[in-house]
Amino acid sequence: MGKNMVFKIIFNIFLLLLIFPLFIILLWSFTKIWPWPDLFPKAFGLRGFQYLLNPSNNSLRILGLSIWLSTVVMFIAILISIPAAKALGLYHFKGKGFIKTLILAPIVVPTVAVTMGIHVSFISVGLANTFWGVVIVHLIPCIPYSVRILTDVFEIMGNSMELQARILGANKMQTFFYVTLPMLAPGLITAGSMVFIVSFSQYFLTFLIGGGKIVTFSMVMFPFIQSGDRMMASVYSMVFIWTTLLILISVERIVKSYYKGENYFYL
Amino acid sequence: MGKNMVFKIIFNIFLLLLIFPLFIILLWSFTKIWPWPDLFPKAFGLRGFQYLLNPSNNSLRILGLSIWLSTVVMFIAILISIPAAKALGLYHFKGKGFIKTLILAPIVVPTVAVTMGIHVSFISVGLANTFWGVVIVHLIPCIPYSVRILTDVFEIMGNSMELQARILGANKMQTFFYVTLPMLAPGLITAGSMVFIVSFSQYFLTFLIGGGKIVTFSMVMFPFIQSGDRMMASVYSMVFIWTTLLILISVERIVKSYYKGENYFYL
Amino acid sequence: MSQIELRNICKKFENKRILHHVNLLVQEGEMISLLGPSGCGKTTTLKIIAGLMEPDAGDILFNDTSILNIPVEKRGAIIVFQDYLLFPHLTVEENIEFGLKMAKVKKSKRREKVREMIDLVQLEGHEKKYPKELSGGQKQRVAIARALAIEPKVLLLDEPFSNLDTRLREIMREFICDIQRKFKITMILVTHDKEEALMTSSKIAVMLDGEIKQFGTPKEIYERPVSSLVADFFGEKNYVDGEIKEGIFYSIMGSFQTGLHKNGRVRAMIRPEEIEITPKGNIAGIIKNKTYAGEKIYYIIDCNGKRLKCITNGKTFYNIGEKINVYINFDNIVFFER
Amino acid sequence: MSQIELRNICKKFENKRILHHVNLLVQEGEMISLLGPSGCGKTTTLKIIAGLMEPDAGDILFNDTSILNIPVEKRGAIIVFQDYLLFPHLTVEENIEFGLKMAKVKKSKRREKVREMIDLVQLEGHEKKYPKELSGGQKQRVAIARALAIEPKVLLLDEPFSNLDTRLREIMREFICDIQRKFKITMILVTHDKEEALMTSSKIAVMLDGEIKQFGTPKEIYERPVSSLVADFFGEKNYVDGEIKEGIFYSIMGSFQTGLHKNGRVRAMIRPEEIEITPKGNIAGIIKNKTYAGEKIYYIIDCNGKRLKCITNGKTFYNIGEKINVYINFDNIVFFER
Amino acid sequence: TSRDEKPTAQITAEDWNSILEKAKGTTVNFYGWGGSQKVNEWIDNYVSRKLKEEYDIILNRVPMDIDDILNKLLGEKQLNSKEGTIDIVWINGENFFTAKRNGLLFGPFVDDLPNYKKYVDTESIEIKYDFGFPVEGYEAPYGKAQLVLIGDQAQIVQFPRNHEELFEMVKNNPGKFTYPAPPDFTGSAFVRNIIYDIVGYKQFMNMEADKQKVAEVIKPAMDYLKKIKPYLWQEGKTYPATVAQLDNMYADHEVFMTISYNPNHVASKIGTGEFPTTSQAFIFEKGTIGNTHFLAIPYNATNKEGALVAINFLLSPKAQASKYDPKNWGDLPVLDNGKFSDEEKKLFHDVKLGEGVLPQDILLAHRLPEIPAHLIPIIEEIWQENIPVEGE
Ligand SMILES: Nc1ncnc2c1ncn2[C@@H]1O[C@H](COP(=O)(O)OP(=O)(O)OP(=O)(O)O)[C@@H](O)[C@H]1O
Ligand SMILES: Nc1ncnc2c1ncn2[C@@H]1O[C@H](COP(=O)(O)OP(=O)(O)OP(=O)(O)O)[C@@H](O)[C@H]1O
Ligand SMILES: [Mg+2]
Ligand SMILES: [Mg+2]
Repeated sequence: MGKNMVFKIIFNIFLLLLIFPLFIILLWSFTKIWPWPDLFPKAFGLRGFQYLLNPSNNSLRILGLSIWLSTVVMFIAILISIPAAKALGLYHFKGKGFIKTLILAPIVVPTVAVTMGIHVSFISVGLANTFWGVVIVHLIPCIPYSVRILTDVFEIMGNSMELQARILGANKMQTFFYVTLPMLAPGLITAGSMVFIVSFSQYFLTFLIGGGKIVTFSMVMFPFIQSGDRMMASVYSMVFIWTTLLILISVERIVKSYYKGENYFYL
Repeated sequence: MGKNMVFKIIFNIFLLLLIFPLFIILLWSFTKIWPWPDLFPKAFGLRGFQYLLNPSNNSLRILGLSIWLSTVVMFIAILISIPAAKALGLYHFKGKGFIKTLILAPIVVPTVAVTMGIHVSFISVGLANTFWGVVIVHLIPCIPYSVRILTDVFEIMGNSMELQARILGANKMQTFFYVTLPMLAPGLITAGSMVFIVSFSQYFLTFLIGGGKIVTFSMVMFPFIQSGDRMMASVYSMVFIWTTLLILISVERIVKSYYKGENYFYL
Repeated sequence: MSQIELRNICKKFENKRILHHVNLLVQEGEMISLLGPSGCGKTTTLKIIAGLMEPDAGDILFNDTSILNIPVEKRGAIIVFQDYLLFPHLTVEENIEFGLKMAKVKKSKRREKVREMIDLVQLEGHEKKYPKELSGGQKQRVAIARALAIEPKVLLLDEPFSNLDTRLREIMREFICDIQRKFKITMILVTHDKEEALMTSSKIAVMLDGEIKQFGTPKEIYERPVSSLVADFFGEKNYVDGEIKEGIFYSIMGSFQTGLHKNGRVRAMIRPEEIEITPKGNIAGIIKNKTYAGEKIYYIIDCNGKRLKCITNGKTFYNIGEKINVYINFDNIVFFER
Repeated sequence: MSQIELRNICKKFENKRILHHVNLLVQEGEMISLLGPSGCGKTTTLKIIAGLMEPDAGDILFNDTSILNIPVEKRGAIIVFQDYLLFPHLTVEENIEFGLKMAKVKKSKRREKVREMIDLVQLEGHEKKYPKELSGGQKQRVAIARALAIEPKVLLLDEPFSNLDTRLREIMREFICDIQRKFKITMILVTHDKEEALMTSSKIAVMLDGEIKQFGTPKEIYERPVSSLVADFFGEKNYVDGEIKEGIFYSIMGSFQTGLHKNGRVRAMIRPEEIEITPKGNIAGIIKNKTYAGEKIYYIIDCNGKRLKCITNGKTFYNIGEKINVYINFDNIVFFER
Repeated sequence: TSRDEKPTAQITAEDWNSILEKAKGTTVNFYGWGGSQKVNEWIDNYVSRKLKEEYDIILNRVPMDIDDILNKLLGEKQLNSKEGTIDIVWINGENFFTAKRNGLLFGPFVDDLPNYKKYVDTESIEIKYDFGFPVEGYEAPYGKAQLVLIGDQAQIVQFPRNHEELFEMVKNNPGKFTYPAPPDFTGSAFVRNIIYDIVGYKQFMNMEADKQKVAEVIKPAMDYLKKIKPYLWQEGKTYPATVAQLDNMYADHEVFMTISYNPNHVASKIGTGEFPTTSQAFIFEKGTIGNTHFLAIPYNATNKEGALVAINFLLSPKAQASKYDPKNWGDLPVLDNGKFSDEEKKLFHDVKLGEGVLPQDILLAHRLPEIPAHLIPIIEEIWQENIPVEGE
């Protein structure tokens, strides 16, 4: 029991470390004055939320668009990643380790360096300044995350269950939907969450390809953070974080409820 | 066999998509003039590499420091993540899904918003402008990645093997080193790689906490990218990418060779 | 070298009770078998003893000391699981070596022991393979070798021979019994092979529905089962309902003199091998079915409308439809009250 | 409703040959058993038939048509694996329903079939459980039910009863045989239980070292094994080396008249159950060891320095050290040339 | 050379009315920094509304940093894409120079704007040059900024009038002052201002980019900064990385002074409640650095007419006065006072100066020109070498 207590304490400290910053941000989003050594703000205000909710600057509409955009990116990224991850996870071929690393390159390649070329090509195929252009460009830094994570899952999971399904008469599609997908569930949630976050936070790529036609929430948030207006930065961060968390939690819930039981993997 | 061909073709296209941008960057790093519709550069030059290799601007020393810093961050992040991921992956408790999502918050919380407070606290405990200060601040956006990835691995893997080890007389330490760690290997490589990349690419946090005292490669690279000097940007990106890839490949190799067989998980 | 005692162990899964006041006392160095139908709670019992699960109630004592709070690795009770649980990242050799390595045995000694175990489980040539490259029986043998290598005080075997062929199974069984005797290991064997249980163990516990229904020597269990459920555990039986009055058993098949002195409605349990087909038999019957099984032949005989299963040695043959006589010695028959 | 033919199937793993020119012809609707020591290649053979592995050489024909290029799901050959491979994310019910769902059977029909299967494998009350909540035997039953639910043309069973208790095992066995006969399923059963093989199958294939050494009816295999290795497969035997001269077998145990007319150095195979302990016996011996096994008793008898294993029914007892006579009918003895 | 490439000469030929006509019902995309709530609100509310009412133009503000805008335009230029999304871009300094040199801008256009000709002092150095770069009609002035120091009157009795007084004050109040480390824009400007205060500014105006030469000239200033270092916040071991951070430290009372390149900053911060109401802007006797920010039209703007109309509106006394109002933004006007009618003068006169803000005339009287852009990185480098940050 003593062991359990230690675990609980550590766990709660951990939790606190996670929640504390969010709490501070929440506090700041209402704070007018908070002199240095004071433990609590001296004066509160609603300037930030008033601005956010003011229809003239479209913040909420932009938020909606961003959620939609990142959700689309999430789905497409997952769709592309599953076959790629499966090939990497299950088949053996020379240079596999190298390719598994290379796949991370798009995260590393400082987006700017690549976008030099990308922007030009997007203009030439008419994707610049369009929703789908932004979706495609978001996929670049997102896919490495989902591919790598799902590769791991495939590696550990193997394909014995898929084979079993085939034996029982399932064709490829059925195998995919009834076996592969549900068994991937935990990996899908993680990969999907990360893709959503990476896409939702994309700032530069959206600027470049969206060209101001596609404006996302991080684009309106970032300047406030940079300018050091703590109240505004906090209000936007708050909305940003909670939106993301809410969406990720719904993703988790939906996937879990769709595939019922959790942790059915191990003994 | 026809199926195999299709697979091979898709695979090679995929590979090309990964390698092509790297190749373009390589080309740019030697390119003086490359007028738009031309397929190849018109004039080459070595200005970029001359600058990079010029000892007076310390680029290589900085590169070394960056690698060291990110490696340290990688190890610490992994060390912290394993127990956290284990708790999340194996134990059942209320609100687990929520916490698994919450753990991603530090990626979402725009680092800047948090750093508002962090910088001041770091200064007051004397961590600002120090190596360890930078390491600690890098851990913030890195740990969510490693925790989530390892959580998945733990979830799928279960703890039956650990229990088996305990039954055979292994104490906790032994179980960890002889069973948990090697079985985590694929997840460790992915998590480690991502942490390394995220840390290696950190720009703003390093700038803020390093205070110019701790200068990393991304800090010297970024201005070139921003200023649009494509040759310099490409040279630095090149070095950046290849360093990362080399290190990740070594990580992969080392882990794999240490834990021998690959893909021993499935039937 | 440990006495094991289970006291009133209870265990529920999701409010379905699995173990219900299980009591069991295994003496130091004794080897007992735990028998029971699939799903009755055998594995659960072993897991609780080894410390992989906590009981909801009750206590476990090793040498009269409660071990509930002792961590798994200190209990010294080794389980060989039904599903092996070999370390997938270690070779056969390394799997077998594992326990020794954990106990910090010297390398040269470890090597020697591993060699020895590999010889005993007949896995020469497979030392460097990973578990996924082994056949079912090979995996099972590695699991056994891994457990035996550390010479445990308490050994819990969960159907350890289920995937081995007859020959190997006999070899392994003998080998384990040898070791058990030599090192005075306290051992609990879960098996579905009644012969295995009867032959190897000094006592047998029959578990049904999470309770231990009978615990006794093989002879006791075989010859004096406390209920037909327990008896069924040792092969299919014939049950004939009837009534005993003054020592005579009246039934559909006729009336027979017994050695009993009680009265009342009873059910006679007649083992298939207790029915002898012989011209001298006291009951007439017709062969209804016949199954060849090598050294023996199974017959189904209709006696007055009651179908009896009967096992004979493979030396004499009767054809389906043939009229025969059977002899049953009712002196040895077990009667259960109804 | 398929004839299966294996033609010269070869398979290597990492340059170690596992299957070596395996030939096998299973008639439509026939049920055969595949026997062999652990690690001989039984599972590999089944996997190749089902299409989970490609053979290195050779061909597989269903109804005289090569199926090597037919994908797994079109072959209609269902395997029940040694390690079950239940879908971890589906409940018992859903696992059993899986094949039907894939075949797009109507929901109401599926329901009905699942109910029926669950009843047959006796898993009522466990329908909603996930595989990890099942005991070993329960998992095995789900695997069997899942395979049978789709009424396959070809059924490959890899030790399907290994984790079931005797009673269940008999029930399941009978049940499978019924279905097999009813739907004329072509079936290959891998088992380690010789009785199971002898009783259920119309033919038995004995596989050793990746080769099929003998393929024949149970009676043929049991009574006329082609080698002692094959014979060993049906329990431990006594082997007595000697020489036959003009019909008389000379050995350490004495000389005996046989029905044979050949000469030469031979090895006599004497089954333990062919040795009868009887005062009328023609060989003198001393009881050396005795093991109780319920309905039978195992003795080890020393006859002139040759130790013989002997099985008797459990009705008469002899003590260790007792001098007895044994009778062996050498007319029925199998001799192998040496 | 950009002059030769002047893309659309025909627009200039049209008369203003037809431009107005063409602009009707169109949308103008205004790209620029979006980090200030007040600025955003002023554009979204006042400018937007007025343009709609008076010209039937919809203004769409897009918050985008100038670096990103330039990258975007460079990419489009490479393809010579004619269909840009930006109609107006908020720009100045080196970015303007880059844009102009790469032919990213449309122009010259300022002479087409009636309000430019009517109200702007076209000969003023601040209008003709932008950080030393000739404007040549490729950008129209938008507003003026000037470096000011901001102090808390509750804590400072007498604001320092030059660098020596600053030193005295800081020495007497150790730890209560600091400045953002260059290359932070404001921090860098503060260092330049100290240099001006110590060695004067004229010599820099046409100095070449020779590090040794510059180092020699500014040595006294560097010595001063070294001297003051131990009395700074955290004993000068570390500096705030951005001016935003310094502002926040000031707001939190950790320091008693902050710096801003926007003379009205103090008022808006008091307005939002972040700064104490006792805050007051002040400048040195010798003056402080000022610059002008501009509006330009990208070469590929699809609604150049709308852009011209919008820019013209922004150059109207009405708009400039509204912008000058600290309640709205508080940015210094770019129009020439001498060209106003009385009515127009009144517009500015009626603007109630924000709390703590210096009046426009005082500022204009103490305004020093910016150093040529190419010298700035050199000075920043020298600062970094001389005033080391301490750490491990
Ligand atoms: N995690 C669980 N959740 C719910 N029920 C469980 C769980 N684990 C086991 N059970 C149930 O507990 C009962 C006993 O399981 P146990 O594994 O002990 O059986 P067993 O006697 O070993 O059977 P077998 O001979 O088939 O291996 C079974 O009915 C099983 O379904
Ligand atoms: N992936 C593999 N790599 C190398 N060897 C393998 C691999 N899979 C199986 N083998 C070997 O092939 C042989 C045959 O295996 P198989 O599983 O067919 O045996 P089996 O007859 O089913 O045995 P059992 O009765 O023990 O299940 C074994 O010796 C095994 O070690
Ligand atoms: Mg069990
Ligand atoms: Mg097998």
